[in-house]
Amino acid sequence: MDALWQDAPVDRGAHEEELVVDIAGFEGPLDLLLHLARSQRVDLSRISVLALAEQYIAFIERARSIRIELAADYLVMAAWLAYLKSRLLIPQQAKDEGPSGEEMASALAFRLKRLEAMRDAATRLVNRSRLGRDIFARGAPEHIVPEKKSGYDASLYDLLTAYALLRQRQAITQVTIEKRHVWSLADARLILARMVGTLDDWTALDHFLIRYMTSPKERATAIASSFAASLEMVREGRLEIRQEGAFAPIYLRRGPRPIDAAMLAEMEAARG
Amino acid sequence: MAEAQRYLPGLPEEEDELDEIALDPRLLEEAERIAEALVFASAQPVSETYIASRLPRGIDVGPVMSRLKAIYASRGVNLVQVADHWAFRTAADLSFVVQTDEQEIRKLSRAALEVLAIIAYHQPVTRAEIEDIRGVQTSKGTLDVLMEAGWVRFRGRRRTPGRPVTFGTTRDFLDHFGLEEIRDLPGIEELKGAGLLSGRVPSNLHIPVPVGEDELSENEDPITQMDLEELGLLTPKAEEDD
Amino acid sequence: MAEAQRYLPGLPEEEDELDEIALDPRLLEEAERIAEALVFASAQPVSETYIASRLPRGIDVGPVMSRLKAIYASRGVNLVQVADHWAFRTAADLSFVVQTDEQEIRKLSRAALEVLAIIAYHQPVTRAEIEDIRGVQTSKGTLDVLMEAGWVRFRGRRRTPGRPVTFGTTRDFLDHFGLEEIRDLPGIEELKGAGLLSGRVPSNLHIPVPVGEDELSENEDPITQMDLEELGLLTPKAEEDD
Repeated sequence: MDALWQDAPVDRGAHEEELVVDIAGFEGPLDLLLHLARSQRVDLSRISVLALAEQYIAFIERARSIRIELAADYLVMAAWLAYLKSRLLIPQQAKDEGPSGEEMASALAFRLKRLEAMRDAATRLVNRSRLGRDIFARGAPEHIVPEKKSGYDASLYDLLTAYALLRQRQAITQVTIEKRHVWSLADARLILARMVGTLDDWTALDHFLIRYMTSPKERATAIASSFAASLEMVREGRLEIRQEGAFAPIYLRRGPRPIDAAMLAEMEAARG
Repeated sequence: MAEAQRYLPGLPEEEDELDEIALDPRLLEEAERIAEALVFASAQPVSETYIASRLPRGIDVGPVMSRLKAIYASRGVNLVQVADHWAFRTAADLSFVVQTDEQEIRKLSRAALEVLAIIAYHQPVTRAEIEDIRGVQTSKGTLDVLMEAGWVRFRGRRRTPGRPVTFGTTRDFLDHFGLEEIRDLPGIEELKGAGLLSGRVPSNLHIPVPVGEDELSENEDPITQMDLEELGLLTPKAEEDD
Repeated sequence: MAEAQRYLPGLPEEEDELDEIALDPRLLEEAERIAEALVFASAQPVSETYIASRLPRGIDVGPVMSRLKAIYASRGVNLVQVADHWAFRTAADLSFVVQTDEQEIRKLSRAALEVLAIIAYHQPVTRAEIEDIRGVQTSKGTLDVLMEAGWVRFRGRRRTPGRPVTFGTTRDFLDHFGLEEIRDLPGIEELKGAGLLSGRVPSNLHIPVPVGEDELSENEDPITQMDLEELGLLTPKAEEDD
């Protein structure tokens, strides 16, 4: 039991120096992945996703080994990549209808390309000749063009701001309790739904889940919530669970009434 | 340019080269002067509809604006189109001489700029889609800043379950970045061609997006230590997976 | 006029008519463009000395300004000299076009914005309900302003004791704020997501989904002519609330 929770032996010294990248400098796991992909120095459409997944996982492992606090989303991505890696390495079984490792890899490559394209677009946009900096309007306008019929002006933004402030002002008297660092059942359910949604085969998902998604502080709540959520999902037929014996690994797979994309979207929307 | 010169005041006009409808050249000249005065006098872009409403009867606003645009194309002040509006702006190549130290331009954070680009290229776009592209949650205040700057607006709602609100850019955005229309965004055609704008990753290839803050939703209670102990009995035994 | 034509871009220049000093015509053209842009972008008339300081070396500011003045003399906008300063002004004969015969555009007060937002989200809503939400009395003037703007209208009467009048928004309201339908107003999640509401919203804060504008709800009666007359007479006590 305890073995699982033991952190990988801390190998300080040599490795610590290598980790020069400041995790806080990244805007999320995709940003980090893009950075790592660029270090492969090839066109994004020709990157090795397997190598990328390994690099990312190694990066996360090192960050953890020197006890850098990692935000949950970095760990979610690590779990997903570990799963992707296993799909890429193990030949696909004939009856397996889920997306192949290659399909998952190309989806990831697409996302990296798209993010990079948007980054470039942002740069090109901001470097255009801009009004008020490079291009100027009439400095001494002589009239205001009456665009509006009403004689009054207000933007939707003004309106919404006024409303939000008003409603918030009223609510200010409410007591708020300090936020606790917990995985809610809804969080756990959503994470499970995302990860199991596409699995046709038995997978010991708790490995990925526990290994990558939790910081030591969060482990108790993560286990409690995800286990409770998984039981609930089994009851609903969303999931199937198999365990060979007491303390054996727990295998999960898609249930007879799996969570489809629409339901997932709904859950995400509800989660905000 | 030839088109422009023809109606330039003070130049002799060749009668035989006029449009089929024999428009009084004086009337056309007058229309040009009016349009010019209207747009020149305003700092904000002026709608073509409004200009049209001020022109002499029987004059088509489109050709008038095209001629004016051509006349001013080579000058220090250009007539530019912003969506269906018109404005006079200093020529971009004169930026070095018109610039002063006082001009203050809003500095956007990298994240805000990225969100702005995504909204511009993908509009109408929902917040979930923005987050899907960036792979991170949009921090509070990012959209806020863009809306306050007047570059981004709520457009409407997507006709899908949940009817999520969509975002788009404004005319001020076009004006600020010197764009006539959204299709003028740099590289937008290539991006479209490469499938990077419309291409949504198939939903079954979903890559996790962060869950976000660890807040409890309204209908939940925090898990207590006691719950944990209770659940701890059920904790699956796990093995190292590598 | 002949003077002006000579330097108009795109027109052939006759070499032999140039000034004694054989200045590069491209340089002269550039000087004109710079002077033009400077005067255009300035909030105040620009001094000739300042313009001179910005022109390419060796160019005399006087002739440049005279030529520009001649070019613009017949146009809708004129370049005028005020003492030793230069400014663009709408041609005197066109002042009727530019004159703002239209009423001045006023900004809505904070109170009016709040009332408008409440009506938009909570319609059909009575005045008492508006006051309940705002926690202050609403002056008659505030509602009048919104009615005058054409954004708010009497919808009907609530079928409750006293039959209070209900308010709702108009088609013009939707047009002005760029909404297709009233349900397009962002909800609580979207306000939060856009950073307009802080994340720490109490769980009991409820933002209604606004209902369609045309049909009366079950507990509303239509407004009759008589009601309207009555309403006109009934001037509620007015107290400014801001």
